[in-house]
Amino acid sequence: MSSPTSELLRGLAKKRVFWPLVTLALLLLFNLAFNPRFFSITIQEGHLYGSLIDILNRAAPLMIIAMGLTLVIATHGIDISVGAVVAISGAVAATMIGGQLDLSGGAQDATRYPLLLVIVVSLAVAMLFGMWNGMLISYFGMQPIIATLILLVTGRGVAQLITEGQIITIYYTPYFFIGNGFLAGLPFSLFIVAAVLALLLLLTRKTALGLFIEAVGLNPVAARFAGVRSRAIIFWAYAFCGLCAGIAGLIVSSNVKSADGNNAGLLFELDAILAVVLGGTALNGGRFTLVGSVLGALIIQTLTTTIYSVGVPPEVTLVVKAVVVFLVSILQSDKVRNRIATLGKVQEAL
Amino acid sequence: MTEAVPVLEVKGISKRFSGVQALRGVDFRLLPGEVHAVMGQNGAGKSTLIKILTGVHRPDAGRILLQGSEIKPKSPSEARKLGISTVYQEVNLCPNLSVAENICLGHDPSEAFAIRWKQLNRKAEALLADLNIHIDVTAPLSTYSIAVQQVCAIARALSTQAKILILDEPTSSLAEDEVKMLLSVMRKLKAQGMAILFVTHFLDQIFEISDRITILRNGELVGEYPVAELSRMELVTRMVGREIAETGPSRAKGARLSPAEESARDEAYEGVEAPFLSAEGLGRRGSVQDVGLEVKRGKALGVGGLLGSGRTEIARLLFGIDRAEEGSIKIEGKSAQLSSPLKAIQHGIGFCPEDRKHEGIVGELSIRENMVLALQAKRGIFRTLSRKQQDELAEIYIKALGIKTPDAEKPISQLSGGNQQKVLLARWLATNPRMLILDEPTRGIDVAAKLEIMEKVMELCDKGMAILFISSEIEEVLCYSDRIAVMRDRRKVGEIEAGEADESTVFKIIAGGQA
Amino acid sequence: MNNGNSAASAAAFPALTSAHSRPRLDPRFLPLVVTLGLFVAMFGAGSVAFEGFFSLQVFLNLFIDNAFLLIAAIGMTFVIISGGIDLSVGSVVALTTMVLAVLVENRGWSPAVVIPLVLLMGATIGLVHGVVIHYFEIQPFIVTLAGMFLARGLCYLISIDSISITNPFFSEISAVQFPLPFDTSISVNVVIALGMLLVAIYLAHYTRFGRTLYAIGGSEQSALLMGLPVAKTKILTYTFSGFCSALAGIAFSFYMLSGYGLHAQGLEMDAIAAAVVGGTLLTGGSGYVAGTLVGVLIYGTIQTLIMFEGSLSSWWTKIVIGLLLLVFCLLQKALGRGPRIKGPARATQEVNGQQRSAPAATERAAHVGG
Amino acid sequence: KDKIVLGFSQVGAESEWRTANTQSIKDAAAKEGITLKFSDAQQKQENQIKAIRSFIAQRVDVIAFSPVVETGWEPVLREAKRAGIPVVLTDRSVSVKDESLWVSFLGSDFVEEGRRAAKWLVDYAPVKELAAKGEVNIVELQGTVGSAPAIDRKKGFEEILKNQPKFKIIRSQTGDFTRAKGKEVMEAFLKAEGKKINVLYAHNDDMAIGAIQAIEEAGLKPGKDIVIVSIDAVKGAFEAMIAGKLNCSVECSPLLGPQLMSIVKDVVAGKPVPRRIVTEEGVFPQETAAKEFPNRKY
Ligand SMILES: Nc1ncnc2c1ncn2[C@@H]1O[C@H](COP(=O)(O)OP(=O)(O)OP(=O)(O)O)[C@@H](O)[C@H]1O
Ligand SMILES: Nc1ncnc2c1ncn2[C@@H]1O[C@H](COP(=O)(O)OP(=O)(O)OP(=O)(O)O)[C@@H](O)[C@H]1O
Ligand SMILES: [Mg+2]
Ligand SMILES: [Mg+2]
Repeated sequence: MSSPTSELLRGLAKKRVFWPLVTLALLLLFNLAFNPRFFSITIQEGHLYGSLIDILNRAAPLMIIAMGLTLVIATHGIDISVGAVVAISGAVAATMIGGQLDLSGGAQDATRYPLLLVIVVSLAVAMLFGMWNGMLISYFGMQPIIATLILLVTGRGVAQLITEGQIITIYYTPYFFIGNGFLAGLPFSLFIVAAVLALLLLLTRKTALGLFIEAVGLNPVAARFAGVRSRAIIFWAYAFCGLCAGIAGLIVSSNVKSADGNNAGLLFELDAILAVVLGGTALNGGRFTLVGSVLGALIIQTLTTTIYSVGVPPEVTLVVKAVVVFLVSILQSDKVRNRIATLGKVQEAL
Repeated sequence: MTEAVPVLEVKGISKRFSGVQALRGVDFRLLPGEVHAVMGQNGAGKSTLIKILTGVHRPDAGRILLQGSEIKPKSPSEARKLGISTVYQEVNLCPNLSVAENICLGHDPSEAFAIRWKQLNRKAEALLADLNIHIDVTAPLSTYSIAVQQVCAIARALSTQAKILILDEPTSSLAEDEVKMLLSVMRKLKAQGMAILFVTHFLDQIFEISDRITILRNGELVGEYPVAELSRMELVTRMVGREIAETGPSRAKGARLSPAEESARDEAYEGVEAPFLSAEGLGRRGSVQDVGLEVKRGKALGVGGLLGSGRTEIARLLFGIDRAEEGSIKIEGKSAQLSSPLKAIQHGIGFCPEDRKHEGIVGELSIRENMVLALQAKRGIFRTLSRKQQDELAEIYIKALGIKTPDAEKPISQLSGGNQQKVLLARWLATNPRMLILDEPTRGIDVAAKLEIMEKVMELCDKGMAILFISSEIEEVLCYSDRIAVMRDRRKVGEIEAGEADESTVFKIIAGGQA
Repeated sequence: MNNGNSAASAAAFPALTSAHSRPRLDPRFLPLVVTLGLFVAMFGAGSVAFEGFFSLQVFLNLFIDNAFLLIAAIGMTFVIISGGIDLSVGSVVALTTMVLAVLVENRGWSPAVVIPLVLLMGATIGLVHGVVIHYFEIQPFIVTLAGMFLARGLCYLISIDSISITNPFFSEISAVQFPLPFDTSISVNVVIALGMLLVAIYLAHYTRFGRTLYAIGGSEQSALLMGLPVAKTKILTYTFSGFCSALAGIAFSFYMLSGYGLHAQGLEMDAIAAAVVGGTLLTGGSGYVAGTLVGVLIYGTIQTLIMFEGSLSSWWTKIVIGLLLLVFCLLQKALGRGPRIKGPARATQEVNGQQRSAPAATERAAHVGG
Repeated sequence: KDKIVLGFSQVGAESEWRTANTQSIKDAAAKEGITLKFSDAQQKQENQIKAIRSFIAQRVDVIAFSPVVETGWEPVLREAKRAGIPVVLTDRSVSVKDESLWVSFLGSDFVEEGRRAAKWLVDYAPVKELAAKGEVNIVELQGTVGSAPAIDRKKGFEEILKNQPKFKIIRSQTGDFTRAKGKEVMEAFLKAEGKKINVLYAHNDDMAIGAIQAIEEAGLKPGKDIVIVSIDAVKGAFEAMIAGKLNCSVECSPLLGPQLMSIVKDVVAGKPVPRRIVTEEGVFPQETAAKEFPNRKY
């Protein structure tokens, strides 16, 4: 006998994004138990303010990168250079804006180039680096991990070259809107995330792109034999991933109002890959879920924020993180789920 | 008739996959020293039965008895230790390992402490030699064609001292010669008392070698019969559940169409002088040399030849997978650059490759997605087929080709082998091609389905499609082609009208007789 | 037709033997040879460009300075060949140094007890990884990433400070130098690493375990259906990698005489890079342990070149490392593939007396890149 | 006589401070006519060891380096000694049993920096007032877990506060020495502790600058509602102080170049050099910032 709710639950459980959602909910509930104020959202200076908003805002760069990386991973590739590209795009933007502190006290609210140009150029540079990866991988047949490792190393150098090893502080207020601004009470960066997500969903679910990416990721030979232009698809996946990293770079640099060639986006690649995998996309390529990756990024950020706000001592942080990652992945393992499902069935039968 | 004690006995086995009852209460027994054929249409449950016997799947119900005592194999390695040696339907070997390793790895005494490579290689060579294959066994398996790989899989199964040998469609890619060799090996083993479970869709082979036949239909047992008591007709009828003709009408003049229809067809293309595709002096280093072909609208050109004679390579050149280094290709009289499969598709060519698993299906994608892939690629990314169109397409072809599946969203890897092949055919039919290259299209397809498929193809051919038909079965080539190009040593050595030829004519050309 | 065929196969035999007797390079070793050649070229270039570069000691320093990397990379190579990955390598090295330091220094345990203990610890960590990866079917990336966090975290739990190892056994071992001709020498670590290399080559190429490893990397599904012990082998592989990490950690302790939670950061990436540069495919199923040695040497040479250069700023250092790696990989690709396209070294076999070539294989190999 | 060859192994370029340090050494070497072999270790001790070994192979006259950590130098320094190459330490010392392995150590004292920050804080008038009324709640942004400056700056700070019962460190978390992390952690602190926080102690200026942004976004006034003290005294900190958002920065000078070169020349010339040279460092409260700013080089 099955009630409509359990039927509904079972239907939901089949969806890829179900388990990441459950995980996220559990993490949030845990927080609530620890800190009743966690969910409180107040209005401050005309916008929403609270831990949840922090999480969303802070996770924005990661969500965007995770989406780009999802496409790459779906083609059975990997891109570990995203962190370096984040640094590069931030560095380009900061140098283009330029500016210096006015000794009279106030900041010089000016930019050397129009903001739009700054954004377009930084994104174009980021995308170029993505295309560079794509070219090495799809046309020169290099292994993705090596090709992007080269950029991981070189890219940091390039970013530091641009900033000359300094942290470039940005004083131009309009630029801050990208990472700090609020629109309709919500962080502006969330609208960027939404836009990227909508664009990608449209591209991959309403056109054949999604099908082609999955086919290339699962069986490139068969895909080519069926007329799919595997190389072009792989190339553009990396290019797009670079673009996403570029967007994230702008958000990050705008958020901290400075560009740091060495530290911006450090280890982002690990977090982003983790986000994609927690979201339910396999590293072996093929089936992918963008919404899942976004949820994965949220899970990671929630975990980080939780660690800070619960007051875990820094020495223990990594152990906590390890345990949570471990538990989450066990929860998401098909094996365990099937076990749970059969248990459920037995109970229902009783 | 004295009944020996069965070595292997299966009682009331049932197995359900999501949405499909693959087996329902099936009984089966295997006597020592017999060759026991399991017959059934695509998706009847043969492979599932085998996978249960060898521990790949766990049955939902039922018991397996090995020499009277119950066993519950949990993995193929366990089954192997129990003395059950298996060749699975798709070639399930490791492409990156050498042929010798694929044959001997895991059970050879020469590996005990440190692998003695020389000994291992020699053993593999000897096993292959028994099957009349002489190749460099130190080369990776992937360098060989699917047929050779199949022989390797057989050699692997033979290399263990097993009580029971299970062969799931071992001959689907093999040419007559290798088949003969295999059958003689089977006879030898049988004489030594080994029990053999044999699955194939070739009726000739069944009647040549097997002692008894178990027939499955839709996962249920139809019955077990001594082979002598069953005529071919009866066998097919029991398998399919209705009467059908065993071989379709040949393409030979007058056999399919009435003379009037035939002349009407020929007239329709009279005005167009150029053949759909013509190739001249095609060649590529390490591949075929100096091949000239003409594939005409509304005609089927067969390609005959022995294993490795270069048939597949022609197909690859014509489909833009490999680029020809010499020679030229003309499509409808205009010279064409076929630099990629996509180009070929845009010219209206379709290609069913012989290596279904690696070159054909995208295993984890659904049936629908596999079907629309080529059409969608042809249309490009942005002229997307709506979900509704896709569903309709899938539905049409599932029905038209009789694909056995609960719905179109099932991953194609979960279909039975024959049904996968049908999906691939549907993929190409959906692109509405003007020329179709079929490389061993009937591989692993049951008699009834073969008829249906070829009937469908011939129908399209009559409507003006050009066909290039490659098959290891000369008989089939003769039957379904208008003209036949004969290959030997990677060269075309002759071309004949199918209607005027029989098998011996073809073999004569292969053997180096007149062109 | 039978006639034609048996004639052909009769002809095949002499052809086969003649192919064997010809001293021709096995095409599968070509990439390895190319890689080795490029290493020699690179070292040669350094010798021409920098004074003092061309010396035996500089060459030996490559081994001395990278012994622990080599050991870790060997374990990584095994894991990659099986189609997996192990991100915990660096942190297990750190944890090993930490545990060693604490037990030997603060607790005063004997190295004779502690060394086997940490090896066991490393192997156990690997074992747990393997079991979780196999039985829960969780992606290796995630499991070993969690392991990476955990091992690093445990380091900090033990102590966030670095701990000097002053135990006489350790300082003596680290001081031992095996003299070689021309007034040069190597350290104990080099001997350990090379010993491990030999063991690994034996394991990979002369044992059932090793070959099963390759089989799993080629196709896990097929390996399972071939009746190979997939579960056992996979778990053993991660155990082996954990063991190698612990051994690398011990070598690290000899190298530095200290235990520290921030040791060996990012070593896993270096190990992966060394394996991949040495010709191992990240998709699994193909690669050589010996190649990993060359990969490590190349990595070391690139670093040495930059140190001898001695005028690069920090960022140019990164850029140049990346570019050298890039040039190397491109050359490796171009040279390693070139002859195969042209024909002579192409995989050619005899099937019933007829020559065949390998488009299918090239197809697959070409895809590996993407 | 030939030019002196100095092999210098730098930790990396992980911060502005480090970049200034590198620049100072490069400039000084060029000025003094010393050939500098510079090698960047990208924050890895093993790379520094490799670099030192390659310096030995290149037979440089003097080796100098800024150790990543104190421990783990014994074996390679022994090799240097055997090769007869004197070693000078900059920025941070090493712990080795055999003290003859290095000749001189030039650099700042991280523990002392922590102490100075605490001392300034305890004496700062508004904080004194607070302490008189009740407790002073401090949040701490630590550097990278396990790194020497993080450990020592924490140690020095706590050492002084031990005797000050009114001062409580209520939260301490790592901000990895970066602005982004500093901001993120501070955000979380503000959500969890709200207005309770009186003082922020950051192990470097960058984290403080990040945290300032978080404080502003929370609607509080950095420098007034929350007193902020940090370490390094880089340019950015002065900017913040001039804007009244940072209260004090304790100097940790990276400009070691000139001093290092003179030591190197002395060592080569065989003159005796002091074992320990502490760099001159100041404490810069907000009030002095505007005056000092034009003098800052980094
Ligand atoms: N792993 C699986 N998951 C779901 N369904 C499966 C799976 N394996 C087989 N099936 C289904 O079980 C049925 C029986 O398949 P099976 O492979 O046994 O057929 P078969 O008799 O071997 O056919 P063929 O002659 O085409 O090889 C088919 O409908 C198939 O789709
Ligand atoms: N030793 C080999 N090296 C490279 N490729 C090989 C080798 N053996 C077979 N192949 C490939 O396998 C496929 C089949 O070969 P080919 O086209 O020569 O044979 P065929 O006439 O189609 O015969 P069949 O398909 O029955 O084997 C081709 O793609 C061929 O290149
Ligand atoms: Mg089957
Ligand atoms: Mg073929």
